[in-house]
Amino acid sequence: MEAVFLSFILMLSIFLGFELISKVPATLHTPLMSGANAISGITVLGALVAAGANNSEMATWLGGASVFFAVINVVGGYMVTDRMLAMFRKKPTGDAA
Amino acid sequence: MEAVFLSFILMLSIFLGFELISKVPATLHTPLMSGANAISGITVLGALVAAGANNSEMATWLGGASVFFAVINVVGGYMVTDRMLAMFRKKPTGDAA
Amino acid sequence: MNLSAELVNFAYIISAALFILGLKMLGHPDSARRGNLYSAVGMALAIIVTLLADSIVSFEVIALATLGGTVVGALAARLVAMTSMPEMVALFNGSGGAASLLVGWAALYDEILGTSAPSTFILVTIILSILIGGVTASGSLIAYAKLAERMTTAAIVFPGQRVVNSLILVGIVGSSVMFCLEPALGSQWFWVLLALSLVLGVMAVIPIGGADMPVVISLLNSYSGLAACAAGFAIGNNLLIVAGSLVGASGIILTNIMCKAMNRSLANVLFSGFGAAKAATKVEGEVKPIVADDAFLILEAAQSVTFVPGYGMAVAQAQHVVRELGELLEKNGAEVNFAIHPVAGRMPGHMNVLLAEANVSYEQLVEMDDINPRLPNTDVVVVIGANDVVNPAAREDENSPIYGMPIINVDHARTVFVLKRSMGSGFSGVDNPLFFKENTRMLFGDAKQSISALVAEFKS
Amino acid sequence: MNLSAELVNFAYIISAALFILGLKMLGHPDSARRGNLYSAVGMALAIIVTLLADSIVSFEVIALATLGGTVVGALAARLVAMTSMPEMVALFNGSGGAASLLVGWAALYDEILGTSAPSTFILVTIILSILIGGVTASGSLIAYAKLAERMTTAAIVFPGQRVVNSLILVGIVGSSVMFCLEPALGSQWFWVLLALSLVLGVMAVIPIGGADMPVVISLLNSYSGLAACAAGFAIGNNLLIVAGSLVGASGIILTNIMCKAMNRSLANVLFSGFGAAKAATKVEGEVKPIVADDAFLILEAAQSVTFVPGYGMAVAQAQHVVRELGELLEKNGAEVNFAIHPVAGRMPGHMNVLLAEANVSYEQLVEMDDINPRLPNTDVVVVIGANDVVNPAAREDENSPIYGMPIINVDHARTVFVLKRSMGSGFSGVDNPLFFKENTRMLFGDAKQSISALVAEFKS
Amino acid sequence: MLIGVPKETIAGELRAPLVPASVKKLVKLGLEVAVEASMGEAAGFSDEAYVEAGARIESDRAALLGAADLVLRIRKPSDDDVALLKSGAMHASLLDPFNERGLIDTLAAKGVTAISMEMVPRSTRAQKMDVLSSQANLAGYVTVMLAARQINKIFPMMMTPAGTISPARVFIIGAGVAGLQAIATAKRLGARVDAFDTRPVVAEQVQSLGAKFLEIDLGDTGQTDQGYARELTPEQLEKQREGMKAAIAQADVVITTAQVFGRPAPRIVGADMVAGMRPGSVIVDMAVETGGNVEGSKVGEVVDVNGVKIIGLGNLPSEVAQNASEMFSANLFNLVDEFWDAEGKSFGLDLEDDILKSCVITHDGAIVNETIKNL
Amino acid sequence: MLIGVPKETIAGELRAPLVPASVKKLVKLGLEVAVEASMGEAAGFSDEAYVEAGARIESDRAALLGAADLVLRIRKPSDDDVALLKSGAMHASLLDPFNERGLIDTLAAKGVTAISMEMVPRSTRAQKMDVLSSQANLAGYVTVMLAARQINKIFPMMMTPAGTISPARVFIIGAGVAGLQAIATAKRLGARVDAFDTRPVVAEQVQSLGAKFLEIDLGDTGQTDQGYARELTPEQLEKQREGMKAAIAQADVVITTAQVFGRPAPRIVGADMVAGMRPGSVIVDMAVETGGNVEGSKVGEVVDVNGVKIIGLGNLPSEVAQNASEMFSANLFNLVDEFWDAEGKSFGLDLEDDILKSCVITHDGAIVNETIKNL
Ligand SMILES: NC(=O)c1ccc[n+]([C@@H]2O[C@H](COP(=O)([O-])OP(=O)(O)OC[C@H]3O[C@@H](n4cnc5c(N)ncnc54)[C@H](OP(=O)(O)O)[C@@H]3O)[C@@H](O)[C@H]2O)c1
Ligand SMILES: NC(=O)c1ccc[n+]([C@@H]2O[C@H](COP(=O)([O-])OP(=O)(O)OC[C@H]3O[C@@H](n4cnc5c(N)ncnc54)[C@H](OP(=O)(O)O)[C@@H]3O)[C@@H](O)[C@H]2O)c1
Ligand SMILES: NC(=O)c1ccc[n+]([C@@H]2O[C@H](COP(=O)([O-])OP(=O)(O)OC[C@H]3O[C@@H](n4cnc5c(N)ncnc54)[C@H](O)[C@@H]3O)[C@@H](O)[C@H]2O)c1
Ligand SMILES: NC(=O)c1ccc[n+]([C@@H]2O[C@H](COP(=O)([O-])OP(=O)(O)OC[C@H]3O[C@@H](n4cnc5c(N)ncnc54)[C@H](O)[C@@H]3O)[C@@H](O)[C@H]2O)c1
Repeated sequence: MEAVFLSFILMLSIFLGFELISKVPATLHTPLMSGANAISGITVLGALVAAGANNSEMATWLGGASVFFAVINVVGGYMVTDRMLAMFRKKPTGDAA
Repeated sequence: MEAVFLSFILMLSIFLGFELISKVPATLHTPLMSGANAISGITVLGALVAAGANNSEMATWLGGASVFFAVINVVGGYMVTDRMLAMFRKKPTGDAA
Repeated sequence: MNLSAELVNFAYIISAALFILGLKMLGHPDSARRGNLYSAVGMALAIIVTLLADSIVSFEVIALATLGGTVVGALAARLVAMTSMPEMVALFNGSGGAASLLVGWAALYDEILGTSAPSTFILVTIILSILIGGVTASGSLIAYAKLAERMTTAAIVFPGQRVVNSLILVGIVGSSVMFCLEPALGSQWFWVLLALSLVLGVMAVIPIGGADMPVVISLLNSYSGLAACAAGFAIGNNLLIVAGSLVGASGIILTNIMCKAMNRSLANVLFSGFGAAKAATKVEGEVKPIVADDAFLILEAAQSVTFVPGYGMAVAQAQHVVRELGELLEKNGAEVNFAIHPVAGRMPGHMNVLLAEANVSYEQLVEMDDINPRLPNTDVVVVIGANDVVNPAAREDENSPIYGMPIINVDHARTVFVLKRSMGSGFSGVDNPLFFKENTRMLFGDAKQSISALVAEFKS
Repeated sequence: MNLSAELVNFAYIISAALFILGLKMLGHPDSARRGNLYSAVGMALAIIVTLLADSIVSFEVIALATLGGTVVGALAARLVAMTSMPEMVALFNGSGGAASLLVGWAALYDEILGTSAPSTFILVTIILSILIGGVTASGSLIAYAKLAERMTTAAIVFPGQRVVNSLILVGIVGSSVMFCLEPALGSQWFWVLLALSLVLGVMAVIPIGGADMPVVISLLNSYSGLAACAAGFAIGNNLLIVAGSLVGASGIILTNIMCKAMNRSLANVLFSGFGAAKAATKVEGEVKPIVADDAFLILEAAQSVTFVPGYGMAVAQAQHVVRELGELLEKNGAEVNFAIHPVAGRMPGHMNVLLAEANVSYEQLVEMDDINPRLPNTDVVVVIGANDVVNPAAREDENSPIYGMPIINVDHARTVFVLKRSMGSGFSGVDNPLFFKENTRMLFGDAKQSISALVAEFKS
Repeated sequence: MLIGVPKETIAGELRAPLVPASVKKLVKLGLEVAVEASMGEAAGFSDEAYVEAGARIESDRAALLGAADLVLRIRKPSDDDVALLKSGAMHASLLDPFNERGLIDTLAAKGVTAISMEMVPRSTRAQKMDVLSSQANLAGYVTVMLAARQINKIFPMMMTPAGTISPARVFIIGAGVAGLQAIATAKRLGARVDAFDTRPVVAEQVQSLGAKFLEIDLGDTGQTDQGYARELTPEQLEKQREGMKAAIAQADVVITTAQVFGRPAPRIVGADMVAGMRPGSVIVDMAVETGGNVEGSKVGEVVDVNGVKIIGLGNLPSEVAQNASEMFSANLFNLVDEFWDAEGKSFGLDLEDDILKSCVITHDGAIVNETIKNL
Repeated sequence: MLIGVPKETIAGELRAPLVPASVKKLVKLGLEVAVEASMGEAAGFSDEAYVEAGARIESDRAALLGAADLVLRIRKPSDDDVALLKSGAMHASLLDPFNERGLIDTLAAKGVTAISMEMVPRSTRAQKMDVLSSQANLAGYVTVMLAARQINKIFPMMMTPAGTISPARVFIIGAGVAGLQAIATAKRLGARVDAFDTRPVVAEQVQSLGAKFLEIDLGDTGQTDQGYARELTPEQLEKQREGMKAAIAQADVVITTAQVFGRPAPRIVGADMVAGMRPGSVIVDMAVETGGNVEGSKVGEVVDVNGVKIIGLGNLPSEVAQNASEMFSANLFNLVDEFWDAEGKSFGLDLEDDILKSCVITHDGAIVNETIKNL
C-alpha cells in the first residue's frame, strides 16, 4: 500500500512541477536551475539516515561520504543561488516608457 | 502513517488546484464550476462502498441513497457541462482585426 | 473479478491524473470540452474499478440507486433550458453535498459497529463530512430556489441575524464535541448536528442577493469538494481526497475570481451572512482604489465599455495602448466607444489628434451629447487622465467654479474606472467628487502603464 | 529528543510545501530571492527533524561530514567569480548526484544485511538511484570541465561513438538484471554497474559543445532530482520523493524552455550523444517553421533585434503592434532597430508613413547601407512581410532577375525570423532562397497576428 | 428680440459671424434673426441656406442695424455702423478694447451694450464662447499649410529608391492654442518638431503632442491667472533669443505665435537669426498683425530675405473660412444661449456674472469694464 | 568622360538635374562634371556648392554642350541644344518619345545616344533609376498640399468647445505612385480617404495605407507587365464614371492622377460630376499636362466652376524643387553608376541589358528602341 501512496505523491508532484515552471523569463533560467539543484540536495536526508542509523560500518562510511557531498550541494546551492539573485536589482522604473 | 500520506496528498492537491485555476476567462467560469462540481461527485466511490459492503442494513440504505444522489451529481454534472461547452463555437477568426 | 486494493489504487492514480488534466483543460476555451471528457473518463474508470474491488459484495441496491440517479441526472441535464443552467448546477451540487452527508453517516455505522472503537480522527472527519455535506446540500437548495425565483431573490435580513448564526455555530461545535466524547448510533447529538448543519446552510445563503448567487454556488461547489475530501479521510479513500481537495482548492480560487469580476471581496461573500446588516451603512467619501488585475476581471465581463480620454492620456502618451485595449475588448465581445468632451486636453481637438495617430476609427468617436444618454446602460467607463470634463460638481454643486459646464456623466455608468496618478485636481483646480462615488474605482498610476497592465492581462 | 515517524513526516509536509512555494516564487523576478529563502528554510526544517528522529543514533560521522560539506560548499559559493557561476552549479549538481549514488549504495548494505531478503522493487529503485546518481555525478564533472575550459569546449565526436554508447547501455541493463537476480554485497555486477554509470555520464556529455552546456546542466539537474526520487523510494522517504520529483519535473520543463531559447529541440539535446555525428549533414532546402511561443524565447534572450518591414506589414496593418513589440524588446534590454529598404512597400516612403503613424522614432530607422555592416553582430532579424528586399538571390544568383539589386543582408544575422503567410513570392515574383537558410525560421501567418502573439508572450 | 447680422466689410475677411446651423438654433430659442444679403457667401453659405434656417434677409444695412436688439459680427464696427445702432442695443464682436479707446467711447456714448469677444475669460466654463481659442486653433493649422506650400521641401521623412529625404525640422515659438495646433499639424505631416514657450506649464503640453520642448532657462516667467503669458524683461528676452538661435538656424520652418495679451507681440526673431537660416527655409509670423514676432515681417506679404521667406499673412482663420465661421458662430450662439432667459424671452444681462463682468465693456452709456476703464 | 549639365530653360522648371551630393559621388567614380552657371540656383543649390563638390562651372552653354560626353538634364532638349551636341555623345533626360518623333529623329540624325528616362523599366532592379516614380511620389504629396491651401476647410476631425468639425473627405482617382502618396498624405492630415483605380491589385495597396478602396465592377481590366494600367473600353469608362459619381459628390477634395502610359490621360470626371460637388470643394487634376482627367481643367490655372475649384497646376515636383532635384539627381547618378566601368573608365553601353534595352532610344545614328521604332 505504501507504494500506492508514494506513486500518488509522485504523480501529483510531477504535475505540480510542470505547472510551477510554466513560463519563466530567460534571465531567471540560471538561478532557477541553481535553486532547483539545491532542492535536489534533499538526498541529504537519506544520507543522514544512512550515516546515523549505525547499521553497518560500510553503510556508515558510505553515508558519511554522501552526507559530505549532499551538504556541499545544499549549502553551496542555496548560497550561490542567493548570490545570483542578489544581482537582480529592479531596474529603475525609468521615464514613462 | 496513512494519515501522513493522505496529508501529503492533500497538500499537493491543494497546491495543484490553485495552480490549475490561476487565470480563467470569464466566459468559462460557469462551465468550469459545473465541471468541478461533477468531479466532486467522486463521493460516489464512498457511496458505492457504503452501499455494497453489506456491513449493516442501515449503512446499506444510507449508502444506496447516497449512490443515488452522487450519481445524479456525476451524470448530470458532466452532461450539463458538456452542453454548456458545446455552445462555445470558436468565433470565426474574422478579418485581420 | 476482484481487484486487489493495490490495483484499485493504481487505477485511482490514473483517474486522479485525468481529473487534473481535465481541470487544466477546462480553463482554456479551446480545450474545455475535451477536458470535461477526460474528467468524465477518469470518473468512469474510478467507478468501474471500485465496483470490481473486493470490498463490494452486494450490487442490488447499487444497481437500483445508480439507475435512478442516472435517469434523474440525465433527464435534468438534457431537458433544462439553456438559461436555467446555473440553477441546475446548484441542484447537482446540492445532491453531491447530500451524498457526502450520507456517506459520512453510513461510515458512522461501519465505524461504530466495527471491530475496534472509532478513533477521534476518524470521528472528526466523519462529522466534517456530515457538516459540510449538510451545509452544501441545504445551501445549494436555497441557491437554486433563489435563482429559479421560487423564492424572493432579495437578500433576506432580519434583526438578530448575527446572534442566531452565532448560536447555530456554537450548537454545531458543542454537539460535535459531545458526539465525539460519546459516539453512539442513536445519539441525540448526532441528530442535533445533522439538523444544525442543514439550518446553517440555509442561514448562510438567505442573506445573499440573487445577483451574487453564482459566487455562492461556486463557493458551495468548493465546499462539496471539501466534503468529499472529508469523506475520503473518513473511509480512507485516496481518490476522494485528491479529487475533493482539487475541487475544494480550485473552487475557492474560482470563487475569488468571480468575486473580483463582480467587484466584491471574497471575505464579503464568505461572511456576508454575518455582516450583511452592517454593510448597508457605507462611509461616504471613501476612495476605493483598484489594481489592474481586478479591473481586468470587470472589464472582461463587460458588454459595453466607454473610454473617456483627457489631458492625462496625452501626457502619458497612452493613445496607442488605449486603442489596443479597445481592440481587445471588442474581440472579447464588448461594444467600445470613445467619448470626447469638447474641452478635453489642452487645445481644441487634442484628443482627435492623438486618437487619429493611434488609428482609432472616426466611427468610434462619440460626442458628449450623444454619449450621455447611453451612459446609464454602459457597464464600464474608463476615464483616462481626464478630470474636469467628468466632474459631477459641474452638475451638482452650485458653488463650484465650473458649475453649469456640460460634462460627460460618467457617474451614471454602472462602474467607473478613473486612471490617474494621484488624487490631484485638473486644469481648473476644482476637486472632483466623482472619485468618492460608490461605483468609482481609482486605478492609480501613469495611464500608459495602467492600460498596458490591463492589456497584458487580456493577453495572458 | 526523539520524534515519532508521524511527526517527522508532518514536518516533511511543511518542508515540501516550502519547496513548492519556493520553486513557484523562483519563477518571478520580484519574488525569486525570497523563494530561494523559503526553500532553504524548508530544507533546514527537514534536516533538523530528520536528525531528531529516532532512527538516527550516532552523530560523529554526521557531524564531521556536515562540517566538511558546509565549509566546502560555503567557500565555493562565496569565492567563485560571478562569471563562473554556471560551472559552480555544475559542480554542486555533481556532488548531489554523488550523494544519491552513495545513499543508494548505503541502502544496499541495509537491505542486504537486513532481516528479510530485499524485494525486487527496492532493488530496482536502488539501482536507479546509483545509475542516475552516477550519470549525474560524472556528467556534471565533464560539464564543469567544459565550462571552466579545463578541457576542450568543442564537441568530442569519434567514429563508432554510437556503437560504444549502445554497448554501455546494454552493459548497464545486463549488469542490473544480473545483480537483481543475485543481490550480494561484493557482487562483481554491482561494480560493473557503478563503473558503467560513471562512464555513461562522461559519454553523454562529451559530444555536446560548450555553448549547449547550460542546457546539459539543467538536464543533469533534472536527473539529480530523479536520483533523489529513486533514493526516496529505496529508503521509503516521502520528502525525497516529493522534492525529487518536483525537481525532476521542473528541471525537464526548464531544460525544454532553455532549448527553445537556443533554438534547439529537447530531443536534439537528450540524444545528442547518439546522433551528433549524423546531425552535421543537414538537408539543404529544408524550411524550418517556428511558432510564436518558441520565437518569443529566442527574442527574449536576444541582445540586438532588427526589424525589416515590407509590404506585408502594410497589408497586415501591423505597424502598431510592431512598435509595441519593439518597445517591449527595448525594455527587455535589447537594442532595437528598423532597417528600411529603399524599395520596401509599394510606394516610396511607404514604410515611413506607417512607422511614423505608429510613432516609431526617426532615430530608430536605419538605412540599408548603414544596417548591413551591423547585421553579422545582430542576434535576431525579424522580417515582417518583406520578401524581395531581403532576397539573397540578388546577391548570389547571377541569373536572377533581381541580380545586382542591393538588399538588406538579413541572412548574415545570427537568427532570422520571416513573418509571412505562405511560401509565396513578392512583387517581383522571384523565389527566395532566404527561406531555406540554416539560420532562418518561418513564422507563418498574418503579420499582425504573429506579432500580436509575440507581444502577448512578452506580457504574460 | 431681433438679432441683426451685418456683412463684414473689412477686405479679406471671408468669415461669417453666424452660420445657418446656428440661426436654426437661435430661432428655436425664440429669437428672430435678420442677416444682411450675401452675408455668408464668402464662407460658402448662401442666402437661401439662411432663409431655410429661419432668418430674414435684409438688403438695407442701415435698416438692419437700426432695428436689431443684438448685433453679432466678427470685426469691430466702423463709426458709421455704430451711428446706425439704436440706443440700448447690444453688440457682440471683437473690439480690440485695449487699442480702440475711441471706439469704446463712441459705443458708450451711443448707449450700446458692447461685448468684446476677446475679453471672454479663459475659464473652463467659458471656453465654449471663446473665439480667440476657436480661431487661434484654426490659425495654427493654417500656419503649417502656408509653410508647407512655400517651402521647397516636403515635411515627412521618406526612405526611397532615390535616397532618403530627411524630415523637415519645424520650430514653433509660442505654444498657446495656435502653437499647439501647429505642432500637432506639423507632427502629423511627419516633421520633426521642436517648440518653445515662456510659460513653464507648456512644456508638458508640448510633450503631450509628441514634440520636443526646447529648454531655455529664463528665470522666473510664469503666467497670469487667465493663462496668458507675462511680458518678459528685456534681459529675459535676450536670453531667449540666445537660446533659440541654434534651433532657428537648424530649422527648415519657423512658426511664431507669441502674444502677450493686450500688448504688442514680442519681437523674438531678429534679423541676425533670419540671416542664420538656410536659403529656401520659411518663417511664418502669426503675430504679424499685432506687431510681429519676426524682424522684417510685413502684414499680408511674403518677404524674401536672402532666400528665407517670411510669411506675414494676416487673418489666417479666413483661409479656412467655412470652419472658422462655424466655430465663431457656435461661440456667439453659446454666448446668447448661456444668458438667454427662455421664459422671459430676454437676455439676462447680469453684470455680476463672471463671464459678463469681464466681457461687457460698455453699458447704459458708460464703460463698465474695470480693466478697460482703468487703462 | 565629361558630364555636362545645362541649366533648364523651360519656364517654371525649378529643379536641377544634378545636385552637389551626386556631383561628389560622380567625381569619386572618376568622372569629370561641368555644370552651367546658376544651374541649381532655383532649387536652392549655389554654384559654390557645386564647385566644392568638384564640378567645374561653365558659363558658356554652347561650349558646355559641345564638350560633354554625357549630358544630363531633366526636360527634353530643344532642337538648338541638340544641334550643339557632339556626335557620339550620350544624352539622358525625359524625352516624351511617344509624342516627340521629330526630336527623336533629330537626335538619331546627330548620332547621339539618347536615353529616355521615362522608358526605364519598372522592375525592382531599375527602381533606383526610375524618375517617373521618384517625381510622381513628390507630386502626390504636393497635390494634397495644393488642395489643403485652396479649400476653405481643414482636413482633420476636431471635437472642440465650439462644436465638432468633421474630417474632410478626400477621393483619390488613380492610385499609382502619386496617388498612393496622396492617400498617405491626406490620411496623415486626418482626412477620410477613399480611392479608386482600375488595376485590381491596387485595392490591397490602398488598404495597406489605411484608406478605403471604392469597389466598382468594371469587368476585366488588368495591367501591363510593366505595372501600367491598360486603357479602358468606352463602356468601362462609362461604368466607372457612374460608379464614382456618388463618391465625388460627397467629397470635399478630389485628386485625380490617372494615366495610361504613352497615351493621353483618360477623361474621368465630367462637367456633370463637377456640378454635383458642393461649392467650396476642390479638384486637383494631376494629369492636366497629358490632357487632364477632369473636364474643364486648364494647365497652370485654378478654374472656378460654380464655387468648385479645379486646380490644374503642372510640374508639381517643382513645387518641392529641392527634394525633387535630389531625387532626380540620385536617379541619374544611379543610372551612371550602374553601367560605369570603373577600370575601363567608360560607360558600358550594353544594349542587350534589360534596362538599357528599354530606355536607350537612339544610338549610332538610328532608333534602336523597338517600341518607339515601331510606333
Ligand atoms: N481643450 C482646450 O482647448 C483647452 C485648452 C486649455 C485648457 N483646457 C482645460 O483643460 C481641462 C481639460 O480637462 P481634462 O479632463 O482633459 O484634463 P484635466 O482636468 O486637466 O485633468 C487631467 C488629469 O490627468 C491626470 N494625469 C496627468 N498626467 C497623467 C498621466 N501620465 N497618467 C495618468 N493621469 C495623468 C491628472 O491627474 P494626476 O495628476 O492625478 O495624474 C489630471 O487630473 C479643462 O479644464 C479645460 O477647460 C482645455
Ligand atoms: N517602394 C516602391 O515605391 C515600390 C513600388 C512598386 C513596387 N515595388 C516593389 O515591391 C517590392 C517591395 O518589396 P517588399 O519586400 O516590401 O515586398 P514584397 O517583396 O512584395 O513581399 C511582401 C511579402 O509580404 C507578405 N505578406 C503580404 N501580406 C501579408 C500579411 N498580411 N501578413 C504577413 N505577410 C504578408 C507576402 O507573402 P505571403 O503572401 O506569403 O504572406 C509577400 O511575400 C519590391 O519588389 C519593389 O520593387 C516597390
Ligand atoms: N481655460 C480654458 O478653457 C482655456 C481656453 C483657451 C486657452 N487657455 C489657456 O490660455 C493659454 C494661452 O492661450 P493663447 O494661445 O490664446 O495665448 P496667446 O495667443 O496670448 O499667446 C500665444 C503663446 O505665446 C506665448 N508667448 C508669449 N511671449 C512669448 C515669448 N517671448 N516667447 C515665446 N512664447 C511667448 C504665450 O505663452 C502663449 O503660449 C493656453 O495655453 C491655454 O492654456 C485656456
Ligand atoms: N517595380 C517597381 O519597382 C515599380 C516602380 C514604380 C511603379 N511601379 C508600379 O507601377 C504602377 C503604376 O505606376 P504609376 O503611378 O507611375 O502609374 P501612372 O502614372 O501611369 O498611372 C497612375 C494611376 O492611374 C491609374 N489609372 C489609369 N486609368 C485609370 C482610370 N480610368 N481610372 C482610375 N485610375 C486609372 C493607373 O492604374 C495608375 O495606378 C505602380 O502602381 C507600381 O505598382 C513599380
